Amino acid sequence: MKREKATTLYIGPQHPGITGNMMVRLKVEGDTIVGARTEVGYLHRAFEKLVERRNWVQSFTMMCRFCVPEPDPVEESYARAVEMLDNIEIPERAKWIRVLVLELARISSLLLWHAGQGHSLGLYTMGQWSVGDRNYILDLFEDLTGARIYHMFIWPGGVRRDFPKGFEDKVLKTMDYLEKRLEDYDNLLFENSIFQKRTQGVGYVNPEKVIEHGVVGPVLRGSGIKSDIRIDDPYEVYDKLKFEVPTQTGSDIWARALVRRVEIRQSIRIIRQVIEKIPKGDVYTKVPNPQKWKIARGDAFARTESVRGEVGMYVASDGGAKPRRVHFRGAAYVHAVTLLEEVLIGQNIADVSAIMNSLGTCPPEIER
Amino acid sequence: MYNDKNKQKIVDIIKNAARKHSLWVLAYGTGCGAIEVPATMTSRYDAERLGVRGAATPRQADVLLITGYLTVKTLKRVIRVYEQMQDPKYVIGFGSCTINGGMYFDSYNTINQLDLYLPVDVYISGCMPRPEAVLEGFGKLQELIGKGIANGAQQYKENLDFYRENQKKVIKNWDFQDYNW
Amino acid sequence: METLLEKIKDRVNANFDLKDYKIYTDLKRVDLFFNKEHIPSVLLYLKEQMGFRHLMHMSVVDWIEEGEFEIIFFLWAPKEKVKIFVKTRIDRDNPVMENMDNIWPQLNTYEREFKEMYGIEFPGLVAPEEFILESWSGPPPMRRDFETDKYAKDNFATRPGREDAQDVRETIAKRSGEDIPDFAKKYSR
Amino acid sequence: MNILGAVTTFLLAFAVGMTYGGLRRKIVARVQNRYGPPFYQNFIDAFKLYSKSTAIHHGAMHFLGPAFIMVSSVVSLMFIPVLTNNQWFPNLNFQGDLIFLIYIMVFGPLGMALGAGQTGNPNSAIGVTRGLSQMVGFEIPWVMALIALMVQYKTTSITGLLDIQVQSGHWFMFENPFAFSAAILASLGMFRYSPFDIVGAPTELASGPMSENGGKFLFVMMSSGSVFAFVKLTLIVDLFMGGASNLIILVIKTFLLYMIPVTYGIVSPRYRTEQSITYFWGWPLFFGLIAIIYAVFF
Repeated sequence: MKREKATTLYIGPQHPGITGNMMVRLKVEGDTIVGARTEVGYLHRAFEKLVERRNWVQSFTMMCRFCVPEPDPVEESYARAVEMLDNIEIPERAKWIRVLVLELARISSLLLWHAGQGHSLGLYTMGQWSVGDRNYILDLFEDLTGARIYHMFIWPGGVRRDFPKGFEDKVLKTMDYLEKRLEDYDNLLFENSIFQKRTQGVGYVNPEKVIEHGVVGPVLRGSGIKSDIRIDDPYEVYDKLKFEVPTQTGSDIWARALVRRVEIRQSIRIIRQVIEKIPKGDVYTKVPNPQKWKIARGDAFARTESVRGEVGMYVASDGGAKPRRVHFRGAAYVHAVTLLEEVLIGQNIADVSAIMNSLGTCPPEIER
Repeated sequence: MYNDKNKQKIVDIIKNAARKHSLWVLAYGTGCGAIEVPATMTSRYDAERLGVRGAATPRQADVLLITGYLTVKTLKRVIRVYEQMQDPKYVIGFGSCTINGGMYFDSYNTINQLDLYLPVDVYISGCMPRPEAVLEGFGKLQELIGKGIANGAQQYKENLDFYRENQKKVIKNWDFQDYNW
Repeated sequence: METLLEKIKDRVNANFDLKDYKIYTDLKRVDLFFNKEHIPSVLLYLKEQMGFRHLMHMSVVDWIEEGEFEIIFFLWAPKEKVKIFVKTRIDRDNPVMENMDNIWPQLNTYEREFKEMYGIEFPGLVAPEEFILESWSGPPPMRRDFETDKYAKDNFATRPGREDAQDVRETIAKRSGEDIPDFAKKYSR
Repeated sequence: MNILGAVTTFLLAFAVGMTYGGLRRKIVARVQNRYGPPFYQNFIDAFKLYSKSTAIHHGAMHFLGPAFIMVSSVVSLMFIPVLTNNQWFPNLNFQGDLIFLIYIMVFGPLGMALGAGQTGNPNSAIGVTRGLSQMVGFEIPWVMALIALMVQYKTTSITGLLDIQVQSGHWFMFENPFAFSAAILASLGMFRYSPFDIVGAPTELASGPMSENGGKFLFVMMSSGSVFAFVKLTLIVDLFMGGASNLIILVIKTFLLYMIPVTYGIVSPRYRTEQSITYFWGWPLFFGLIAIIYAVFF
């Protein structure tokens, strides 16, 4: 009789190496993966059903919960979609503040990525450092919005409130501190020979097929294609700002790591520019009373560049006081299901967690 | 650990003193709240100085953090995990969604009241709770353990039928074997 | 920009019978309406011939009053930097849509989700196991005639509120021995 | 060999190992900008684990696995001269106990393998496979270093080697530096700290062979681990650093030795299995060969 060689190995839902609450079912022969299947649905809260029972502003409190590590791009997408639907023109200063918030969110999420990438390869010091430093960014958020994680700040019609007193100096101080720390990160993570050994040539994504697979963000840029929503169809004031979009051609974990390493510095650069040339003025336009706010029939689709790549929000209105349909497209919706299942084939068990981190897996935005 | 302070035997007092200063948290992020757990464990709010550290598998863990809302699919896994943990074990309900559903009160896929399905020792309010609140919750749990009244596991054993009934009401495909300690 | 969008519309119109179209110049967006049987060939043409290689999104809207599902494909041309929304309507009572995950592999995920959430049948769907819900009994939840609050009330017991509808701030203030600050007073009952 | 002395040796080894573990956690925490747990945290953890009820039934071998590890640690401890010529810490020693020690020190992981095999947890199985293959990696330079000493000084008894150092006053780490470096590099793998913590890698295997062991099982593993750490440190001190005439010197020397794997582990990620074996068969093996050649010809 013939023995079945492949054993089934479940990574998650309870597993220290999994990112969030999901499961990957692996077929393993020795240490090599011969088959992978993503199983999600552990975080399905049916947001898109719940917003049918809430009006335009109430449903906006749901938006930031779509993706936990980086809530602001989702808020931004929803706000812009609603503004497209209702033809709301938001004041100039609000746009600049939105950019500031988005870039701060990008930095905090990239610091979380540092932690995840280090942790998944057993370098726990990296995680301790970067998550500790992330608190300083969250302090800025607390100053500005009043919340650490879920700051419902970017809302249809502008932003909730203006800078508190002395906020700009705090931002600049934090950026200086962060730039000092980034050198330490380089010494610890990027110049670490073991880290390079573990990441180079691992988690290879085929560069020919990335666009057809709907791959976005750092994974796309890591395989040599220069694509960034902030450049391709600019929103808010990104066309007035100077920043570079890094690309690498390795198309493995190491290449994505290098792309993100440059991105966090570019975000700091953008924030400095914003603080420098932000105009004076009003921060929100008057929107109708939320109870009576009706939006004419139509639909809109707004895209934002998050850390994991392009996220989009489709909003359809039936002329009523409640949205007819709100449908969110997360980068992980593609990365963590079809792409991950393909990339994992032939890899080593030891690298599963690292690959998931570098592909930017974020379960809540898959199931929503 | 089952009776209260004045009836505690001296050995229980010693045991509880050790237990309250070594709480191993199971590494299972069941919801949004899991984003604040790393912040709690790392440098600014260093939870390890209170003896709180992560445990990889249910067999080694003492504390089960229910970080936020529980979908029905996750609830099944959480129950399995909880039953794999060894006595004494504690549950911390994390965030307002575990208390009364929070903002998901009308969702068809999330439970509203955690303590119908698992015995909860400490609730932490907030959406989401700040790391200070989490540390406060751990402190409260330590206080209860010291008094010897953090006896959720005992409750679960004694009222197993009640919990099972509620669990089976929610989980449609019930395929667990019987509970064996 | 106007002319580019017009040209795209005309090129598609020349090859397929276009039911209707709409052009948003400021958003760089063209909406194209088709009958559902044309959709696969249209998508294939747009992807292969006209450079709309990136499928941004696929969505379904439940227009219950008109008894129809609207299925929308969001395409993006990386070179021209233009959006195209390909829209079609299918019958809501026996919703069947052609399976197209050979054109874009990630459509497989979307189709698995919509099969579950709307009950739309995709014949020949690869690996059509359940995606998000587990052993779900009852109507597909994302249809508008499914009432989630009623379902929640029936299945999940909620914690009863406090009988005396007293102000929480006062309770906390009494417990902690502090008095409510003035700015909070004007909100308390 | 008096029982009282043996018990004292065990208690000393347990206390020292546990304290070192706690100090390690403290040092790691300080590097990570944290305050860190108190140095006696490991004692609390151990007592808590002991006081946990254990309701895991996977069969006889699963119960015997931790016992094997404990036995191997204690037996190998009994063959280590803790202090030089002290009647309080006696040791069973005979001609050739070094060879016996080489065998008994790999006995523990084998017992662990037997125990973990029966849990039926795939993580345990994979972890055991990794552990054994890694052991193949670091045992070879380790044994080569010891053989170099045996060849060089024509004795296979630890006390013999120790006496030679004490009488001559020359430590072997200077007499035969290649053997010393080979042994140190191999001991990095024995301690199983990062980058060689591939056996119980949490983010890969959910703590590997220990996945199914909680409560008292984990207590036994933890304490035997700390005893074994003491054994390894003391053995290296005895063989290469001229032993220790009293406890203070012993603690100083062992702690300095212990800092090598700890500091290396703080800043390095985890190797993959084949990478770690390649590491051990690189410089450590080379040093081992040089050591033997040096021992034979000089």
